Amino acid sequence: MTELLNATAITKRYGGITALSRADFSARAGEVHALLGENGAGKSTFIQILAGAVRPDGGTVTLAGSPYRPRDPQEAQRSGIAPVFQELSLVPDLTVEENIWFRHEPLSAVRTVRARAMREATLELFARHRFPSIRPDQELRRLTLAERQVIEIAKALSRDPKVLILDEATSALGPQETEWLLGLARGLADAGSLVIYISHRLGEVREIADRITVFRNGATVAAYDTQAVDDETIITDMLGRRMDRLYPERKKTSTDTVALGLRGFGVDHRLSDIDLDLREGEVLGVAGMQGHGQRELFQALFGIGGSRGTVDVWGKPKTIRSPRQALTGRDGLALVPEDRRNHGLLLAKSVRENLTLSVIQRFTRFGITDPRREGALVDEMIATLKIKTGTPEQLAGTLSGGNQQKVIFGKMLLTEARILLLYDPTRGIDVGTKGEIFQLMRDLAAKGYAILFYSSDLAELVHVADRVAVLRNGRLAAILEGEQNSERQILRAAMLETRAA
Amino acid sequence: MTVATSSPSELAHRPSRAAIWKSALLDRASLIIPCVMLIGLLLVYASLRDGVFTLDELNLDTAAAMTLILAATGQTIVLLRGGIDLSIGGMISLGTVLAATRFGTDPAQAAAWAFGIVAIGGLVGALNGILITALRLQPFLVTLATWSILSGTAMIILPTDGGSLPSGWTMFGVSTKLGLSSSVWLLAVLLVFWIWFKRTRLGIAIRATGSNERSAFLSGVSPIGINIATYGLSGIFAALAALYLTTQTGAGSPTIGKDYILPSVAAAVIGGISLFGGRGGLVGTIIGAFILTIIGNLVFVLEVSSYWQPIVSGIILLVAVLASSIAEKSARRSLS
Amino acid sequence: MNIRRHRAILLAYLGMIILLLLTSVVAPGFLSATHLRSTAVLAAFIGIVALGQTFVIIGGGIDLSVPWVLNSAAVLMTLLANSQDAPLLWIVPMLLAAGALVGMINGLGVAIFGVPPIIMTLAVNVILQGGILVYTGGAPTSTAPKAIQFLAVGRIAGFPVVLILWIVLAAFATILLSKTAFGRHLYAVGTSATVAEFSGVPTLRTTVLAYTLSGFTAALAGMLLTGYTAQAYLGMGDPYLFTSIAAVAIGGASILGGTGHYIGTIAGALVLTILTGLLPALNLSSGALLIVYGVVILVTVSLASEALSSLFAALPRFGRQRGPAA
Amino acid sequence: EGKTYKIYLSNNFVGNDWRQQMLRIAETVVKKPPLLGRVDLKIENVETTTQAQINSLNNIIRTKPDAILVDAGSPTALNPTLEKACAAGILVISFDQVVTADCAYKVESDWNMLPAVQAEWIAEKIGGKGKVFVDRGLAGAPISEQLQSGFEKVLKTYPGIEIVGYFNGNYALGPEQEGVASLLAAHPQVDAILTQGYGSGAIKALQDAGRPLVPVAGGGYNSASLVCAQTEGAQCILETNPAYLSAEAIKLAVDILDGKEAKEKHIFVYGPFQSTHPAPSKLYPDVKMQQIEIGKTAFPDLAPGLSLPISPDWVEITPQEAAGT
Ligand SMILES: Nc1ncnc2c1ncn2[C@@H]1O[C@H](COP(=O)(O)OP(=O)(O)OP(=O)(O)O)[C@@H](O)[C@H]1O
Ligand SMILES: Nc1ncnc2c1ncn2[C@@H]1O[C@H](COP(=O)(O)OP(=O)(O)OP(=O)(O)O)[C@@H](O)[C@H]1O
Ligand SMILES: [Mg+2]
Ligand SMILES: [Mg+2]
Repeated sequence: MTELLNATAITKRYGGITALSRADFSARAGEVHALLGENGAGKSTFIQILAGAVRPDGGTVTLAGSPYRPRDPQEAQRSGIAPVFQELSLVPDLTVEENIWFRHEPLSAVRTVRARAMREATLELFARHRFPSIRPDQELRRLTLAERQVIEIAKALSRDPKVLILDEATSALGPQETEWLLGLARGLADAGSLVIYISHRLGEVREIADRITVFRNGATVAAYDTQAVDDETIITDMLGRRMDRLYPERKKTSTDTVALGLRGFGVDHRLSDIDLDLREGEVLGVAGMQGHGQRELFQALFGIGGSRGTVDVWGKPKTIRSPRQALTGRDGLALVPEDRRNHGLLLAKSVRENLTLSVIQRFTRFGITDPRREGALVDEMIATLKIKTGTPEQLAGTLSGGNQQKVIFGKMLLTEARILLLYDPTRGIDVGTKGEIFQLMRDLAAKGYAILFYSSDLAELVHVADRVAVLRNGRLAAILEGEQNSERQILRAAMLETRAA
Repeated sequence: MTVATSSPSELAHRPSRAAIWKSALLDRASLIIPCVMLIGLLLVYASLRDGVFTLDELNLDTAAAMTLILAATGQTIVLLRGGIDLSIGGMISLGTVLAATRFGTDPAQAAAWAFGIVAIGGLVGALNGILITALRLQPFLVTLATWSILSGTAMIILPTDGGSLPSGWTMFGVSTKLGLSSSVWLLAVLLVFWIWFKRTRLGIAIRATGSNERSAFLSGVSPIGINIATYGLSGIFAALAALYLTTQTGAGSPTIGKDYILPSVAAAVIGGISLFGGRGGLVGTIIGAFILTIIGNLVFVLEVSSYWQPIVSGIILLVAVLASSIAEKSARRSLS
Repeated sequence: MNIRRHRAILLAYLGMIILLLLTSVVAPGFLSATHLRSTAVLAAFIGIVALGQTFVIIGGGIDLSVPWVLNSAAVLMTLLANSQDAPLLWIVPMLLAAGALVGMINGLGVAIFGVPPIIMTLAVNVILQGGILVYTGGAPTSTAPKAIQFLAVGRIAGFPVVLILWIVLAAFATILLSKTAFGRHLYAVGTSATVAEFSGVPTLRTTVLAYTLSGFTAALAGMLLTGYTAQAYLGMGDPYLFTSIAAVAIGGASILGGTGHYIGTIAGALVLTILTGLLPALNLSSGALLIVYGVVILVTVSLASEALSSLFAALPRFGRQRGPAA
Repeated sequence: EGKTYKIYLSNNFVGNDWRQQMLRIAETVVKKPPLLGRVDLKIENVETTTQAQINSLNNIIRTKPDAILVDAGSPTALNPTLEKACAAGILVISFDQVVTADCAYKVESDWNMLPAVQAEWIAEKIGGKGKVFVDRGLAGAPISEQLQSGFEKVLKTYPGIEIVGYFNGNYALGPEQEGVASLLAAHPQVDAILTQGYGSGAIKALQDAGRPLVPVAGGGYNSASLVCAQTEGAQCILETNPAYLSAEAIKLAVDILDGKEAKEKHIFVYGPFQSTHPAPSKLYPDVKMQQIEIGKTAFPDLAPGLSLPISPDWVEITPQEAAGT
């Protein structure tokens, strides 16, 4: 079988930062080809080059034997390459269907969009690929991140691509949707397309990929058949070092002190009657199918949107109507939000400004900020989380996806709040750092922090959380502990009634 | 609906009908609210003056608002793109002086120049678009500069108000068909244009680029192309506004254009268009322009003493916008 | 100093220097100490109005009420003081507070009720204009008190008093923007109000404070300007609307918020003042003047544009091998 | 007859002292004989835009008043609207900034005579030779054009006089002062300054730059007169555009409505010049020129923005009434 896509010695620099240095990549039609590498390795940059969004400084690409040098994304689309971008390429003010068919809408004789045809095409596309049902006529801004992710996939598929690129397309998806996407990718490959698959979830990669290419520091370090290689080798190639274990040892560190007590907590019709105690020293997992109230729980606890019921924080009743009321130093609550680009990061501001935005008073004396103290905090956090940034002054928006997530995590840690609301904190983070973050969570718990932890990856909940609270239709369906805390049990509790309903 | 075994469950549980309605209303709040505002103003106005709900009133008010509406149409397109166009001030002035000095008495010559003026508007706008993209300058600065350059050109052609237009030309606004003045018909044409335009690929791309520039680019929108089209259209509508204006004034003026810069933005913003791009449409802008015009009528029939006139019009504007902002805010809160 | 962050500001100054050199070619007298001094004094008035405008724009808003806050303060000051110096002791603080209050009302309308800044401040501007006409009956007022005239045109050891005032204010603004929590919050709110809110930034207070400051500086500028012309007159604030916004924009700020600095605005104020000073010396017709004005603005700000400065950045790499396109 | 007429005054701009005084005089004069009880006066101000004035005039026309007086934002742009008013049988009188519509009466100052007399006075004062600055007024404004070309026409007849610089005074003190200051920096030598605004701004600019005072032409405002009277060595000629043009327009309207035929459709109102050094004009031998003098033409106790003279000869308006204090 001949190679469909062949890239050699691709180089891309951003000022002083080298994103890619002579990276090679080759893939065949009809395969799922995984592209792996730690955060900032250059995967997304490579994808953007293929997508025509970025022009390389050097190197050559051939597509089906002929030179391929897209001048802009449009040209890439015409060549049959459809990317699902890590940062998504959706427009908040267009509807779902307008987003999917953007730039290739069905046109009438007077060159206007045929709404009926577009609706039919959307439903047909959804049905053909068994998409989760999402109303095609809503504005995209009303969708959750997971829903947006799905629409981005639909958008790519709408072009019937020869090459489908999935850049961390599963990072915001729950187990079921992930399963669906893997099936979909497999199906496309079997039908003769090339699927380039980027993910930090090795399990998925193993399940689906035929071959794997690994990038490190912008260069290709390895390429192999999935069958012929074990996880340890892949991880070592990615990180450039060995990693002992992903999940930390779980020691019971929780005390009897209730850090966060909820009674009759609810958010309009989406969440109700939640009674829950989060203890000091505990990592309490939250699970559930997408859209069953997890994000409402986290946001409402942080003072976003209204809520009802009582909230006790460290034994005292507390009203939280805004993030400002939540973030009250060591006694407060801090959140890693779901939507990092719209809620978590000032993309146009530096890493430093982002990290310290919530804690300016920590380095302010007599009303004047002290750059040295700020610098110390920032440097420490960059080192702790291994944030890959040229300097602390690099704009957050130019960091790799995983490193953006690390900045948000660091920003939350700096608040010193001892109740942490972690909504999918490891989304898009590479295995190496993931392990470190889990370790950090356990260490913090041991220090008396209380952590509420949602993850779209059930394995993380099972291995890191002490207990897991499962939500179903906005209600608490079960609290699983010990033996009960397994992926199977979580899924059972989360879905049992959904089927019936 | 087909439920296949490998299809994931629905991402979210189904919203109720009421919730769907509510979100549909909310999506249109920025249009509904100015509508309510306008209706409220009209009711107050009608209680103070006879014959408000007649064709005559419609004809008069449309003529009064039409130049602003045309200017604001271009501005709307630019605002949807997330930009701003101050140069319409210069283009309107230039358009009126060209018309007043070049039309002559020969209808053919006048028609040729009318097309010429529209073409100049498009070219100047396209130039704005090119400068903004190529120099990566803020639209505010580029169009501030071209506003000045166009005004200067207008002033060289005609140093002060004057010139003349063919007598048939100034009859345009007065002539009626089926009881409706040609201004009303023009408005109808404009609405038809908009219904068409907003559903073209270009119309969608302009809105999308204003909503999220990066996403639009990744989806295949050409940055320079979109700017040329956006500002070009704005220039064309400024030229049309100039031509319409001359039917009302029968003369050229090298300074008259600046009167439409801020009001064109205000009309659009009242009509629900965000300066940050992406949201709103021409219908809102037209309503905004009528609101501004009706406020003038209202202050007239209120017969307030002359010094109080600006205060009263300011307060009416503020109260109307405040009421709508509060309504929209509480609607949003009740939803999420 | 971080070159990348401040490139726009540096280039605004570069533009200013180029303009000064150009000026000296056209009219050598322009580089005389006397004229530089009077240019700086005129720039000070724009600079002070644009100070508040800078804060508002960085925070993602815009203040169109500047003209009549300025004019009201000027008219009320001369009316109440009646050419006497003594009453200024209470009049000046009172009017500054009143200006700040108007700004605060703007800010509250924008931040609490979500009124678009353009409409809020436009309406307040019109209401103030009417209010002043009603209150004074449109009556012309007395000459400015001597003390105010001293502030505006007086000199201490040959150095204009108003410049000292400007320098103090500029230092204050710079510290506020660069060195305080308020400054950080303002940039955050201007970049993304949602992210700022999620980060615990007091978005409401921050926005209101920016507008308050703008009301304050507009009132201050109004009184100083009265000292300069020795009397208040209706319409004296009008030229300061677009000028203040343009100064901020030329100084490198985006009018959509989140970027910019007062240091840049200072250059913007100087560019505009030098330009309006230079143009009459060219002896052009009114029309030609407007054309030259537009072209010079375009050329000057182009210097500050990223496009040209990235060309700069690429210069040392010209020798190397180019990408696949080459 | 004694009938009361409904008269609208449409004014496009309220933002300067002159317009304010004009409006106050209109309001005052209808409360005094001979107009007492004859006029139901309604004033409609609009904010500067021509469009707003057109809209406002349309509203006025719909109420079918007896007469419309208009201080216009544009000499031509209101014509179609005003012609509509005439056609509806409404008497239209434009004053101050007049319109070109044929059917409208016009009441204004003589903008040919005013600049000519000032330029002649200046030229004679500097002995027919020297360098002068000329104010271009407000870019695009019709009166600015007339004043500028009026200055130039007379100055051209003196071969020794050279116009070395133009500035835009915008009829406001600040811009006048700034404009002259800039020109002074560029020109080491200047012998006279012709402004369209106050003149006092030019004097202040000369003083600030440490230059000797030169003859200055300006407008007849109390402040200008005061500066000329109180400044040692000042040489001024101030023209008058009387703010009581509104009163003249009202009186004309009542007279015409009463059935008195107006002698002409285009009526000029003349006010006296004021000067520190009055001199007869050869071009217009009939003009009156008053000596600038504290208490006669300049009043330290009155508002600086007051336009002089205050009253027409057929009615007595006090300075307090004119100043609104
Ligand atoms: N516009 C830019 N300016 C500066 N640096 C950039 C820019 N875009 C990317 N980079 C840098 O290039 C490097 C590679 O980024 P890239 O996004 O390709 O990583 P990645 O492999 O996709 O990582 P992740 O797994 O975290 O998504 C990073 O160090 C990033 O900071
Ligand atoms: N599906 C949803 N359910 C509940 N709240 C949502 C949903 N989608 C968005 N939101 C909330 O609505 C608010 C507005 O979101 P949106 O993304 O429209 O922001 P925006 O201000 O328009 O951003 P931008 O200016 O970048 O377009 C945010 O606070 C967001 O959290
Ligand atoms: Mg990536
Ligand atoms: Mg938006």
